[in-house]
This record gives sequence, structure tokens and C-alpha cells, in this order.
Amino acid sequence: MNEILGHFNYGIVILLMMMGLYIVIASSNLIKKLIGISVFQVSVFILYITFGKITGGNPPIIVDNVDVYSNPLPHVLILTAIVVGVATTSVGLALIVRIREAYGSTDEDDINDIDKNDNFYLKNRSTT
Amino acid sequence: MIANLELVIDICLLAFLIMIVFASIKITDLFAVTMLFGIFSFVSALLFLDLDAVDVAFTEAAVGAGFTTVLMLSALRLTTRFENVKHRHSLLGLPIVILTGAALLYGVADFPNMGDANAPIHHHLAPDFIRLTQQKIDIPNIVTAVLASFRGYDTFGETVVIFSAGAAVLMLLGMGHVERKQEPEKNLILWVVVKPMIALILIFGLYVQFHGDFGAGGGFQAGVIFASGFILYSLVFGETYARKVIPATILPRLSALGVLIYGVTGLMSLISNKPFLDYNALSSNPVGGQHLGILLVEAGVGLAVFSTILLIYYSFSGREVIHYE
Amino acid sequence: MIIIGWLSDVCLLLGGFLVLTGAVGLLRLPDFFTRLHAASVTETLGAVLLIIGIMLDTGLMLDTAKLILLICVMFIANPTITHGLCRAAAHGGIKPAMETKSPMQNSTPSDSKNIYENQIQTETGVSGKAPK
Amino acid sequence: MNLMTHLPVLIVVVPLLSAALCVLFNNRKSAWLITLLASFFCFYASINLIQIVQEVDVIIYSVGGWEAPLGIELRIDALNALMLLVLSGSAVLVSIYALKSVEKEIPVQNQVLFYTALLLVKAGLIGICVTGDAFNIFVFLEISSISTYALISLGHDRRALHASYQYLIMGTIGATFILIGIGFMYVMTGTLNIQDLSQRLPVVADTSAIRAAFAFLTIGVGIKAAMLPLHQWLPNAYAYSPSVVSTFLAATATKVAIYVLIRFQLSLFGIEFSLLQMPFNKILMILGTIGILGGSVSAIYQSNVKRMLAYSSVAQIGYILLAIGLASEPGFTAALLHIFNHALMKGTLFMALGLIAFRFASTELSVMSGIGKTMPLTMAAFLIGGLSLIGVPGTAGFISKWYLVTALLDASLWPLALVILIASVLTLIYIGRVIEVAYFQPAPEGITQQKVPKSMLVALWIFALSNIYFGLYSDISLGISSLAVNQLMGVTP
Repeated sequence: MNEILGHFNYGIVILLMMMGLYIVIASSNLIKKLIGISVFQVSVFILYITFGKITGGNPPIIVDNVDVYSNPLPHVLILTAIVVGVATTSVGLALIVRIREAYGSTDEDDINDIDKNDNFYLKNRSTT
Repeated sequence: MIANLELVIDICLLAFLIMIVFASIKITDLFAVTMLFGIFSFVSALLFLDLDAVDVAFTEAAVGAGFTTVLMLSALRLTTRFENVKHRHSLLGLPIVILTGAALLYGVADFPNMGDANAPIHHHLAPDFIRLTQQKIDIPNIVTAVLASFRGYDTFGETVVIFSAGAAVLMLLGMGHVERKQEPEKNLILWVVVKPMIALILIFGLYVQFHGDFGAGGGFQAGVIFASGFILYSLVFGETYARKVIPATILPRLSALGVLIYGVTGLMSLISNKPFLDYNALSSNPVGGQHLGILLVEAGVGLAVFSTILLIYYSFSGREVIHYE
Repeated sequence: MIIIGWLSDVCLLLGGFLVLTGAVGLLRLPDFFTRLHAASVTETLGAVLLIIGIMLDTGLMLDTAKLILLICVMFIANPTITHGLCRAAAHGGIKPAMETKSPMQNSTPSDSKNIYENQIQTETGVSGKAPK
Repeated sequence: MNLMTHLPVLIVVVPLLSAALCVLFNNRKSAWLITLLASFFCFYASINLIQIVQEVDVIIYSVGGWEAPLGIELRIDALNALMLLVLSGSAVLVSIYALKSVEKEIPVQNQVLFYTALLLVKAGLIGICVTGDAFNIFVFLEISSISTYALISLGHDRRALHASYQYLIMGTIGATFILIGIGFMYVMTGTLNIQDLSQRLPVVADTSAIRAAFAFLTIGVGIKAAMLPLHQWLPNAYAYSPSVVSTFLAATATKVAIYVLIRFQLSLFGIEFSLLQMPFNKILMILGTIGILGGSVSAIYQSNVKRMLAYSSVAQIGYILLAIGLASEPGFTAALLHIFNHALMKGTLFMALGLIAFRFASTELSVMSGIGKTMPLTMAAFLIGGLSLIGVPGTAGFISKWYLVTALLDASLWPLALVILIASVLTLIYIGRVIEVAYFQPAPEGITQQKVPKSMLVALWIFALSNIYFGLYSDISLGISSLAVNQLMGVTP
């Protein structure tokens, strides 16, 4: 029982990661892919924070009469990782906006088709 | 008793998260998915709070639930709202996903139990951080101490990451043109309520900036909150006015200035031949030097984050919508 | 002192009850506006009562001031947000379900959803395909 | 203040702060000048660092004055020094080259930001190389990646946007996998410092968590390094990005990822664990071989020369992986030599293509007919780079291939040596196609001698001549490589 409860968080977080990754791969909409990546990343953040938790611990802010603090290092790492995540998301969204302006679609399959046409056109032009 | 309660909350929140993600797989309306993602971020922030990570919870709430959602909505305005369901490769994804999940499960099997105080990570570095923060830095918030002093180099990198994101978005979208944009209509209730709210938000931002040594918060969260005040102003009163308050053209420079403040603070210690980011060199009293260094560095982070976030928002909102048939 | 403890308990219970009704209302009520009504009750009164309960329970310290500030913000912000949402919904063309049908006569929430989606398609001519 | 002792951190901080200065001044000319100066500074620093490393073996620099496992330490040994030389050397040449190329290819309003992003990419890559902290690698990886996405998207073709997006998705998944791997190691040992980890890992090496960490790190880095089944992002990203960007990326980006791979495998997990206990050496050899053949064959079928060279990069990464997979001293030496030499030859080739794109706004094979007569200097440099890529004696490419083949024969794997030979023939075919079109087909009517800016030609020719120089006098590159290998083999338990 203890073993199951002790690993419960990990199991759920892994499920979340799998779902996030599934959205990235299965969906062909660019924005939804990006949301999938964000879900995947946030799940990894939860994993890290779970490492740092001590049962009965306190937030790592020094207060009188408290001895047990949760581990501050994962918190620091994840603060950095959150920033990195939002940076990637914003660049990704900006790219999507540009892609939509250039291709008229935000659907990966459509864009691939258009790309193929472009290639075909280029090849034909080069032979003539 | 409290520990058990924490566990119950933890399980409930995780169940919420699973439901939210499951729903967002199913739903094809991207507006709804975006809102669900906002809720997802917010619930995970609560989870972080439950797991004692107050600073992380704060950041996730401000960034994930707040800014990212706004950004995604701005992007949706410029793109299409519905996903094409026909183009789903459900089968293609499954093997990779299952393989990854299996690898993760395999790896996690040997982990120490969650919350186990005897796990190696709680014995190797963490006690030193807690002890040294009290001895040499003397601020209550250990996370801020580790962030700004022990691992200040990482945080410098983080500031540069956000700066580079600003540069990247600016390169992609430009600063936007407000002249041709439709301004929001006048709404008296919003106008009246939002004015004091913005004042409150800005004061709160300053509080978070300077209170980061003592409680949850710091430059990053403060920057996001400060920027959100201006974003609110721009949403309610129209972007033309917002850009009069803070012109978009100075934002990249402010962001660069933030990075420079951080970097130059680090370089100051080189003058007395101490390593980069050694704040002890900043003052004759090492503890005072640490305080000063953390203050300066957090100011740099706050400035860089505030201006970059606002810049990214301007870039998205100033872009014109192109309609395709 | 005992009275304060009781008061705190009463506040917490009442707040909890209101939040619960809000949640039930959110699930059961037929259309956007009534659901929003349920949600706003939860937010404004339920949450504020809960905060007051906590305040009475913990006693006077610095955090009390923060909580009072929080109540002020909630009292101002929540009704405004609800107002904004309603206005946006009315602007977007959502009609209250009550006008045409009584909630008891099997009106489903999906009715209002459909109206909303049709509205979007006709109004802006978005090229994305609405799910059927 | 003694500048020399602070070089390990200054080599990262100077380009980072110069990037901020570029934005602050917001002027095209000064942005270029800042980029150039920062690049020269890095080059100067890297040469000094190499000299110091040859004397003292390892330079350790504790950032913030906190000792290693607590704070972040910068750790430079011969391997890092070699990478720094590759990075800063290419950065200098690319900066010289950038002035005219950027003026032509990049819209005016983006030019300052272009230099900013270029500096950030460079600083990020250098940061990855100097750091001795596992999490810090992730941070600097993201600095370079985010700027790279933006730079790739600046290509004039709309497919550049799509390529950049694909790279963003793949790259972010890769970075997150690295994050997972670091987390797994951290939870079992409680530390993030690579040196500290390498001492604490053997105790817990026999747990599933560490094996999973190993797998995630390898896949994550593999995506960044364009290891064969994970290479899909690379051809488009290289083919559609602006010339300056493709030159710099081709010369450096994937090599840094491979550096991270070597660092994780050898310094962190140790040869015993990573290459022999996990049967990773066999996997690497198989992937490498498939990469060599697959990349070379795909390259033959491309009509766009830039794309062809991108596929060729996939093949070259295959060589390096194959060499690492040998898990022997000559193998590692060959791998490091090839990292160095491949940067030289790909730099030359992409730069030459950039000059062609400068004149004809295209790198399709069809525009190159008769170019040997109209742009003789450019094409001659391309020829040198191509010969080096094939591995003709007297060029840098020959040295590393020679070492690789001897290493393979040492391990009595002669079928693989045969594969290298076949791959060389394939390389000959695709480079030969370009040469044939350029020298033996008549130029179209009306196209006469083409003028190209001198600064670009100078940069190109320095690159091209270094191919020959390091082909004839391989002492420098070989010396550092073997020193690095000795350190790697010695450090690992």
C-alpha cells in the first residue's frame, strides 16, 4: 500500500506525459501540437517537484521553529524550466502565425501537401 | 494528519489534471482547448503549492495560466479556431507514446517513495543549501538564494532565454501596426473598475519584486505581473493608448538593459579578481554583498521579463488578421 | 474566543455550501447565462466566506491584512469579470435558453452551443470546420 | 584583475552581453562590428584556453565562488577546448562573411536582430561546451535552440517557416527528454555536477532509473544531433535557412550535440556502463552505418545542392557515431578528428553555396551550369571542400577517414571499412554531379563573369585553405584530439 501511494504521483505524471506526447504526434493542427508539448513539459515539471517533496516538510522559506524543509533545488530548476517553456511556446506561436499567413492553413497535412506542390513546381521549372 | 490531507489533495488534483488533458485530446475547438490548458496550468500550480513549491506555483500561475493563455488566444485570433479532425494520425502516435511511457515506468520503478526523507536527493546538496543560506546569505527564501546566488549562472541563462525569445518573436512578427486596428468599444463598467485594479496590480508587482527574498516571488514573477497590468490596460482602453504609455520601440532596449544589468553585476566581481557572479566582492561585508547582488540581479530579471513579455504581447496583438476563403 | 471559533466554523460551512451549490448549478443549469450566474455566486460569496472563516480561525497577523486585500479584489474583480463574459456572450449571439423553453422541458445545453457555433461561422466566415 | 583566469566564463558572457548591446544600439553596422569583435575575442580566448589546457590538463572555474557540487562549475579539458576552437573559429569566419550576405538576404528591419540571434546561438553553443553542470547544459541548449528557430525561419522561402516549426517541435521534445534524463540521474544521486555525478553514479548504476536516464539522454541528444531515425528536421532546416545560418549551423550545431553525447557517455556514465554494459556501442555502430549509407544515397537524389549537403551531413554524423561506437582509443580519436574536419569541409561547402545564392538567389543544381567559368574562385573553393568531403589525400577529410578506417581494421571490422569505401564513392557521385554541372556544362546565354564581395570570398578561402592546411599538417588537430581521448579514457573509471 505504502509502495503504491509512494509511486502514485509518478504513475499519474507518466500518464500525463504520455497524453501530452500523444497530442503532439497524433494531432496535425500546429497549435494543438504546441499545447501538447506544453502539457508534456508541465508534466515533467510536476515530476521534478514530486522529487523535492518531503512528507511533513515545509516550503523552503526559513521560519522559526521549523526544521524540515522540502528540497529547494528542484524548485530552482523548474523555475528556470518554466521560463524556457514559455519562451519556446511564444516562439512557436509566432511561427504558427507566420505559417498561417504564408500557407493559409494551420494544418500540418495541408502544409505538407502545399510543400510537395512547391517542390514539384521547382523541379519542373528546373528541367525546362 | 496534515500529511494525509496533503496526499488527498494531491490525488484529487492529479485526477483533475488527467481529466483536463483527456478532454483536450477529444475537443476540436481550439478556443476550448486553450482555456482547458489554462485550467491545466492553474491546477498544476495548485499541485505545486501542495508539494511545497510555492515559488514554482507562483510562476506557473502567472506564466502558464496567465500569460501563455493570453498568448494562445492572441495567436488563435490570427489563425483558425477549429482543428481538422480528419487529419488525425491516432495510430502513428500510439507506439511511440507507449514506448516512451514504458521506458518512464521502467525508470520510475526504482525511485525512492515520494516524500521519503531518506532519499539521496535530500541528503547530498539540499542540507548544504539550507545551512549555507542561513549562514552566508541570510535571507529567508532558500529558493531565491539558490536561484540568484548558488546557481546564479543558470538564472543568467534563463534571463537570456527570455531575451532571445523576445528577439525571436520580434523577428518573426515585428512590432505590429496599431493605426489600422479596431479599438475596443467603450465600456463604462470596465473603465471604472480596471483603473484601480491596474494600480493594485502594479503595486503587487513591486511588492513581489522586492519581497522575493522573504517570501514567494522574485524578479521573474514580478515582471510577469507588472506586464499583465499593462496588458490589461491595453485590452480595456485600446492599444493606441497603451503604446502611448509604453512605446513598443523602447521595449527591446529595456529587455537588453535587463540582461546587461545582470551581466554587469556579475562582471563587477572580476574587478577584485573574484569569479563571475561572486557577490561577496560587491561590498566589504560578504552578507551585505550577497544582499546587494541578489537585489541587483533580481532587478535585471524583472526588467528583462517585464519588457519581453509586454513586447511579445504587442507583437501578437498588433498583427493584422488575414482572412482566407 | 469560543464565539469566534463558532463564527469561523459557520463561515467555513456556509462558504463550502455555497461553493457546492455553485458547482451543482454549473452542471445542471441549461444555458450560458444561468451557468455563469451559478459560477459567480460561488466566486464572490462562497470564496469570500471561506476567506473570512480562515481569517477568524488564524487570528490577527500580517496575513490577515493580505486576506482582507484579497477580499476587496475579489469583490471588485469577480462581478466585473462576470459582466464582461456576459457581455461578450450577448455580443457573440448567445440567446438565453429560458426565453423559448422552460428548463424542465428537456432543453439541453448543447442547444446553446450550436447556436454559438453557427453564429461564429456566419459572422466571420472562419474557414475552419465546425465539428458536427 | 587577471583576464586569463576568467577566460572560461568570459568566453560565454562576452557574446551574451554583446547580443544585448546589439539590441541596445539598434544599428546595423555597429551590430555587425560587435558580432565581429565578440567572435574575435572568443577565438582569442579559445586559443589561450587550448594552450592552458595543454599545460594543466583541466581548468576549473567555480561561478559565483561556490565550490563545485553546490554551485555551477565550468570545466575545460582538451575535448571542450577542441570544441571551442571549432566553434569560435567558424564564428569568426561566419561573422566576416555575414556583412554582405545579411545585407542581401535579410530584410532591413531584422538585420540587427539577426546579429543578436547569431551571437546568442554562438554563446549558447559555447556555453554548452564549457559548462560542467548537467542542468546548465539544458539551459544553454535552449538559448541556442530558440535563436536557431528564429534564424532558420528568416529564409526567404515559406518552407523555411515550416522547417523551423518542425525543428522547434522535435527540438523541444529532445530538450524535454534531456530534462527527464537529468531528473532521473538527479533523483538517484542528488547532484547535478557532471564530475560529482560520475563519482556517484557507479554506486547506483545497476538500477532501472539510471538505465532509463541513459536512454532518455541519448534519445534527447540524438534528436539534436540528427542521429539517423531522428534526423527529419535537419534537411529542410539547413536547406531553407539563410546562407549565413546554414553555414554556421552545418559547421557547429550538430557537432555540439555530439559533444554532449560524448560527454554524457564517457565522462558521465563511463565507457564501461554506456558502451559495453548497455549494448550501446552496437546500436551506435548500426545507426551510424545506416546513417552513412542512407544519408549518402538520399543526397544523390536531391536537386537542391543545399539539401544535398544537408543529407550529406546526416551521413557524416553517421561516421562520427560509428567511430564512437568502436569504443576504442583510435575510434574516439577518429570521431573527434572528424568533428573538427567536418566543420571545416561543411563550412567551406555551405559558404560557397551562400555565394552562389548571393548571385543567383537559388541553390538549385540547374542554376549552377557553367558556374565554374563565371564564378571561378567560388567554385574552386567548393571543389576543395568537395574533395575534402570525399576524402582525397592531402585534404582534411582524408585524415579523419584514414583514422576511422584504421580504427575499424584494428577492431577487425573490415566489412564496415568497406562501407566507408562505398560511402566515399557515393560522396564522389553527388559531389561529382555538382562539379559536372558547374565545369562541363555551358553557362546560359548572357551570364558572364559574376562579381562577389571580397569579404565573403576571403572568409570562404580561409575555410577552404584550412581544409588543405589541416590535411597536410594534422599535428594540431591530432594532438588535441588524442590529448582529449587520453583524458576521457583516463578520467573514466
